Amino acid sequence: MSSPPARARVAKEVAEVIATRRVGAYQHLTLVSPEIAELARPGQFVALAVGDESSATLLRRSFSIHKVSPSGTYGGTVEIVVSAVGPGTRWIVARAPHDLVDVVGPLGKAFPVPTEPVPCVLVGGGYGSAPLFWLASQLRERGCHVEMVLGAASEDRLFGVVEARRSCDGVTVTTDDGSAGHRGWVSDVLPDLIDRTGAGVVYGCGPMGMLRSITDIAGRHGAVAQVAVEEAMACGVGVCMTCVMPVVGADGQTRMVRSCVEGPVFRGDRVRWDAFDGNHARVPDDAVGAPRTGGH
Amino acid sequence: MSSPPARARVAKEVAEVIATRRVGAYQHLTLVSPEIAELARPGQFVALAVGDESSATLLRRSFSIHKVSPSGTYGGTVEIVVSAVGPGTRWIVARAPHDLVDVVGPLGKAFPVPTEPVPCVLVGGGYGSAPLFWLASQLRERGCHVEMVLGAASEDRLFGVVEARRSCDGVTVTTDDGSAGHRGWVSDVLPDLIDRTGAGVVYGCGPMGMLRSITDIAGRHGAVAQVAVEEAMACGVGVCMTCVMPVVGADGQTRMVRSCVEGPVFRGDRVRWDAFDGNHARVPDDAVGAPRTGGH
Amino acid sequence: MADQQSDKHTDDRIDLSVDLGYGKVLPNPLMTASGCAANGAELHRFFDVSQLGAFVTKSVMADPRSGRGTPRMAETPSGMLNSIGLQGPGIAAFVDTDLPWLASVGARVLPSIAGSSSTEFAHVAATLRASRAFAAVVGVEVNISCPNVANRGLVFACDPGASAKVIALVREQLPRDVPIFAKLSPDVTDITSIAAACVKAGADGLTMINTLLGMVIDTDLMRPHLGGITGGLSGPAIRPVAVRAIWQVRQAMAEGRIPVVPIIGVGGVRTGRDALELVAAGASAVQVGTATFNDPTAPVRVLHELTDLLVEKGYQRFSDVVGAAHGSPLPPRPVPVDERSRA
Amino acid sequence: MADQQSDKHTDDRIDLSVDLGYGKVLPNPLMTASGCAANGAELHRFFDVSQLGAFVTKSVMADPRSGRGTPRMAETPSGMLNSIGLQGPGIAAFVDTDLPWLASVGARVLPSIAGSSSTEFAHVAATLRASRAFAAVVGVEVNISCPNVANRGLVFACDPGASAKVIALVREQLPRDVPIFAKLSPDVTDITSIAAACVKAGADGLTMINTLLGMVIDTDLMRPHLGGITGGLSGPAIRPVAVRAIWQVRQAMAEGRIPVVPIIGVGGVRTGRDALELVAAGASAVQVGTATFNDPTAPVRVLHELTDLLVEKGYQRFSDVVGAAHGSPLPPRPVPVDERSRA
Ligand SMILES: Cc1cc2nc3c(=O)[nH]c(=O)nc-3n(C[C@H](O)[C@H](O)[C@H](O)COP(=O)(O)OP(=O)(O)OC[C@H]3O[C@@H](n4cnc5c(N)ncnc54)[C@H](O)[C@@H]3O)c2cc1C
Ligand SMILES: Cc1cc2nc3c(=O)[nH]c(=O)nc-3n(C[C@H](O)[C@H](O)[C@H](O)COP(=O)(O)OP(=O)(O)OC[C@H]3O[C@@H](n4cnc5c(N)ncnc54)[C@H](O)[C@@H]3O)c2cc1C
Ligand SMILES: Cc1cc2nc3c(=O)[nH]c(=O)nc-3n(C[C@H](O)[C@H](O)[C@H](O)COP(=O)(O)O)c2cc1C
Ligand SMILES: Cc1cc2nc3c(=O)[nH]c(=O)nc-3n(C[C@H](O)[C@H](O)[C@H](O)COP(=O)(O)O)c2cc1C
Ligand code: FES
Ligand code: FES
Repeated sequence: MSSPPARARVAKEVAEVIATRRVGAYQHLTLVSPEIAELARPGQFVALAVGDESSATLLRRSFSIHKVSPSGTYGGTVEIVVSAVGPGTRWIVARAPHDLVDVVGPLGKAFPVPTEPVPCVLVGGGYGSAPLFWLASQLRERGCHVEMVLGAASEDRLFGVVEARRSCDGVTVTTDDGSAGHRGWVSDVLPDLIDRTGAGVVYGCGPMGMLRSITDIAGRHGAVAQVAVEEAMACGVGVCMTCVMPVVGADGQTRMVRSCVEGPVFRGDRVRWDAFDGNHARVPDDAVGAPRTGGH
Repeated sequence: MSSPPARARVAKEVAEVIATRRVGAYQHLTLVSPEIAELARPGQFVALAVGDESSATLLRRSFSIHKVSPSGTYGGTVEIVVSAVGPGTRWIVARAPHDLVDVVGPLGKAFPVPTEPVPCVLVGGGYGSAPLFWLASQLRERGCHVEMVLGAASEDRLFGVVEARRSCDGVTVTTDDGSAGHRGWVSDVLPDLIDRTGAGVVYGCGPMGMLRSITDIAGRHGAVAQVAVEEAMACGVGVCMTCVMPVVGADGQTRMVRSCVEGPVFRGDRVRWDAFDGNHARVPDDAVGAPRTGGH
Repeated sequence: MADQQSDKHTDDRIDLSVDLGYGKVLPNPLMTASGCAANGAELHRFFDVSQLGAFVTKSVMADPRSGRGTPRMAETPSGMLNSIGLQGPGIAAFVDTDLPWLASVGARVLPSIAGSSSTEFAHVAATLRASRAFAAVVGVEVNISCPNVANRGLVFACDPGASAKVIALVREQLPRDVPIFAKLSPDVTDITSIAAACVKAGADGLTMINTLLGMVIDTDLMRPHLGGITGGLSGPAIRPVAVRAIWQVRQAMAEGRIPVVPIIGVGGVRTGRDALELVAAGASAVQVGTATFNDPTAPVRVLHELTDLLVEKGYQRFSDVVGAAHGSPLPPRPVPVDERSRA
Repeated sequence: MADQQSDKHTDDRIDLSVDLGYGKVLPNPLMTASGCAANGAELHRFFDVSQLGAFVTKSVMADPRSGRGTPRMAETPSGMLNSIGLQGPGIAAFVDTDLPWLASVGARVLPSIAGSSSTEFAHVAATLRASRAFAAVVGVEVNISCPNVANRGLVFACDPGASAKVIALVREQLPRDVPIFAKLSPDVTDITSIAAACVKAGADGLTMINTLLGMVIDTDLMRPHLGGITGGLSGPAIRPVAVRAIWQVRQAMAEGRIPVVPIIGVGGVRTGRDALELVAAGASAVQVGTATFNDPTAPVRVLHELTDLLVEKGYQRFSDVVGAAHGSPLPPRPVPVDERSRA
């Protein structure tokens, strides 16, 4: 918050839904959103308003950008993959073709891409894989060897296995119940994969617990983890300070930083995983401006 | 409120919209609502919920029942005629066939029908004519001579001219701008009509100002006025006390009575028109329990 | 009466009973909210009002009252304003007609009483007690969120002294085994101090919350929308304020700052989940008000939704959920002397 | 600066200018709400922040603050709860970085300052005054709706004495021609008494309202949803409370109980019509807060909607609409002695 960030361009568009289809447990929506499609990079997200002007649901819902097509028959499109978990996402998955949705984006920082062609492993949990295929293509364009791990509770909660095979050099699938691929967690297969490919970077997107374990494993196996987090966000554009997480800065100091503008992608080893407990994050005692005893 | 009313049956149904069409400035909707269709009588109304569970619009919107068909291909139907004036009515007119709406009804008291076959004049202002055609048929079945006056600001705000010609013995149309029928107000043509037909009852439904002048004219020309009022209603079922109006009871005393259960049809000469000023109604000083100076 | 009925309308999957004190046990915690359900007959067309834990009637005063002019309501985002002005038939008509009718259909009744002075409250309570249908009364709600004429119309519930005086006088008029509930206003700087004053003056429980003072301007006419200028804000919009008020008072009880008494929660409940929020914050019973205008079956629907939710969560007794969000249980409720002597 | 800019971003159909006092004239009445717009750079990606009458920054305290743990927000019907805990960079970083940036893009700034003690407020005001970008400051908003450590964390704005002390100290630190606005909490029994105390202590205006204290229970986890347990309720849900508070204070001014000063309205504004409600109740300027989270262009959109609405209604001067719902105009505002002497 101290230094005004560089002015990255961002758009607000009323987008037409031109396609929506069920994919396993998820809904895959294609929105006509030319400006956002033009500006976005992998790892960024969009925020959709829920309901109309008279809706009791004021806050936007955030979704990773799965894919953009900067031009096409309808103008540029943006695709998202939505898991209906509550009223907001249920409203979004209920949109029919030609319905309009209000979209703001692209938001947040993209996945940093290595300057050298180092091997990379991409790990997606559930719909967390959505932004990774696009990232995989960009990495391979730069000459990186790219392997992907897709994990989920069960087969219907895997997203993009076919697309993964198309866009990566190797794909490993895990499910908790063994309904597809290896029975178990992504963390069971990740160590070997890093070692085998000599990966320099592990990219992760999925539940917090998974991101934490990816970070641990990457660290132990000599790779850098870049993880895209999900924090509850009221604004998505950096003005409300609700989406903060304790993250260590370049100066070694922990601050509560906004995951919507300084994230959602963070270097895994910078995140203070020790402060998390379920969906609650404490302010670590050594954080800048942390409450002092008897103080605020 | 003092004595519990007789327990008239009322239903709450989730009704499918099976037809919706534009009629001049209005939208005419047909709802599958078998229970309400079975119970309703002319002059009663239904109350529709607006939006879904997450809607910020909590209160129902009331509409006169235009017509019921107690049985049919789809089961009994209820028809209403809606003028889109605000967010609630805009939502309702935007419903497409097969959409569901939550309906409560039939509510309120029906138009009282004379036991003798006396001539009647029915006066409808704008969509206020909606409940009158059904009433006209019932009156004619009882041998009454029925004439109707339809008035509106302009031709597109008239409702049911063709239907009126079918269901009545005579029809007079007035518009403020002369775009159809006589240029002027219903009050211009009403006195002659009462005198000519020897009407014993004048039924009215429309804006408050019109109902007041119908009452005055009927009184001066020896007829009883039965008018259906529109007051802002929070519940429509008699539990909130928001829809009250000052009305003189059988005992000659004025009380603030609930127009949703003791109305919407009142004998015109019982309504304390002197207490109204636009959409505000004062409590007359002589009303039962009126605030005393220095008191409540 | 409450006792005879306490096995009816319960659920065999879970014990929903609620103890209001003095042996008044309700079969379940759901109630109507005063002024949002009239006096029973209207809602009885939609559901059997004896299915509710208790039926709370519209606040009644000594004499018949016309209430205020119209408009009396304005719709607001996820809520509404009302300014009814306590229209009602007066306590004589209430005990003659409304209460016997409620008794006749087997409802357990929590009459809500109001007054413009503490003596009016006392008179209303005394008349109520003398009613031939008094056996249907499981408790009395004292609506102290109404204007005190003696104090420039300041509502009683904004002042601990005025609140305590009303409660003490009402307490005197009613049999000791009829619990009285002080209904508090959220429009105060510190609701725990008002709660404490009421309990100390003899309130056997607290109902929270009444409406928030609000206002809507009609921007077409450029004047206040309501005939009464200001009005009471209710509905889901205010639920977070209700939850907070209940939480704070329950917390004060846990800390020993207020004697432990049951809290009846009210404010913005529309679903079983909403009711559970109030219960987890500390409410032993829940009233459904404005949501009834949206859905006349709301009070029973919420009861069924709440029951299903609790069963799904594996609870066996409703009483285990009361205040559960505080983590720690409350100190035991001391048994009043006269209750012990009756045992 | 304000004067130079007052002809920019106005509308040639209507005079939208707002006089905050001491020659600080804003080109229009629309503002951001503190804490709902950060310090400008983020929203400047969506619209030119100098188009607003003024930009209100996030409340800043003496030192950097981490704020509270998460979750920091909960969605509620037509609103939300937040418990940020005044996270911020501290006043030194603010005057070094944020204020100069706002000045550089031509914004008129109404910095919001906060403190845990009255001396902290004074220190923050003094540091602000010393800023090289102080010329961009058209006034200072004093957020007294924050906890007073000296008084068991009771918020200053709940106590007239504590409020007055903060205002008097801040007033001393700032040049006489920089108006200060006391931002009031609605969580009080009588907001007019706090308003009166602030104005008497030297506030040149009032901002109303801050959030209402509220709470949400997470019914899955059966514990308070927010890391900070309670939070501030904001959004359209609370608009009727804001309108009422503005109305009451304006009424008290009309009756001579509070000296006449401008009111900045805030609370639940989402559309131009909503803004007009606050203005008609008595607000000379309007802030848009939570609605910005729904629509990052909301502050300028509301400005355009309000302008169109006023033009449609035939108004030629915005100032004619202020308080219009009261019918009668306010008594003339006395010109302060030092203002007259400057003329
Ligand atoms: C950067 C980012 C990217 C995301 N990408 C995707 C995606 O690609 N696909 C997808 O299905 N979901 C994604 N999510 C999660 C999605 O935003 C939530 O599932 C959604 O907000 C839940 O809204 P709801 O109304 O259905 O649920 P509710 O639980 O009713 O929501 C209540 C409130 O909590 C917030 N909330 C609840 N769960 C989450 C969550 N997991 N993350 C953030 N806020 C939450 C909501 O925004 C809302 O404000 C992403 C979240 C973030 C922050
Ligand atoms: C007994 C009865 C019968 C009615 N019959 C019809 C009909 O057949 N066709 C038709 O088009 N309209 C009818 N109305 C009017 C209709 O209910 C209102 O136009 C509608 O409620 C406006 O809702 P809104 O959200 O569109 O407007 P808004 O003005 O935004 O409504 C705001 C609030 O004011 C109330 N309100 C506004 N105007 C009226 C009004 N005229 N009467 C009652 N409440 C109002 C609304 O219910 C809502 O609570 C009837 C009203 C009543 C009471
Ligand atoms: C139209 C209306 C009338 C009310 N009348 C009374 C009343 O007479 N006595 C009372 O104690 N509360 C009264 N209330 C307040 C409710 O009982 C309840 O405390 C409040 O509305 C909050 O609950 P809700 O959000 O579920 O409506 C009234 C509320 C409404 C909306
Ligand atoms: C996330 C958030 C943070 C806020 N931070 C502050 C703050 O730092 N200082 C302050 O005076 N008000 C703060 N507020 C209150 C707003 O400025 C405003 O008074 C309140 O939200 C009501 O307006 P609204 O309904 O338009 O949001 C904050 C509100 C929100 C929602
Ligand atoms: S979501 Fe508002 S600052 Fe990140
Ligand atoms: S609308 Fe509620 S009593 Fe008539």
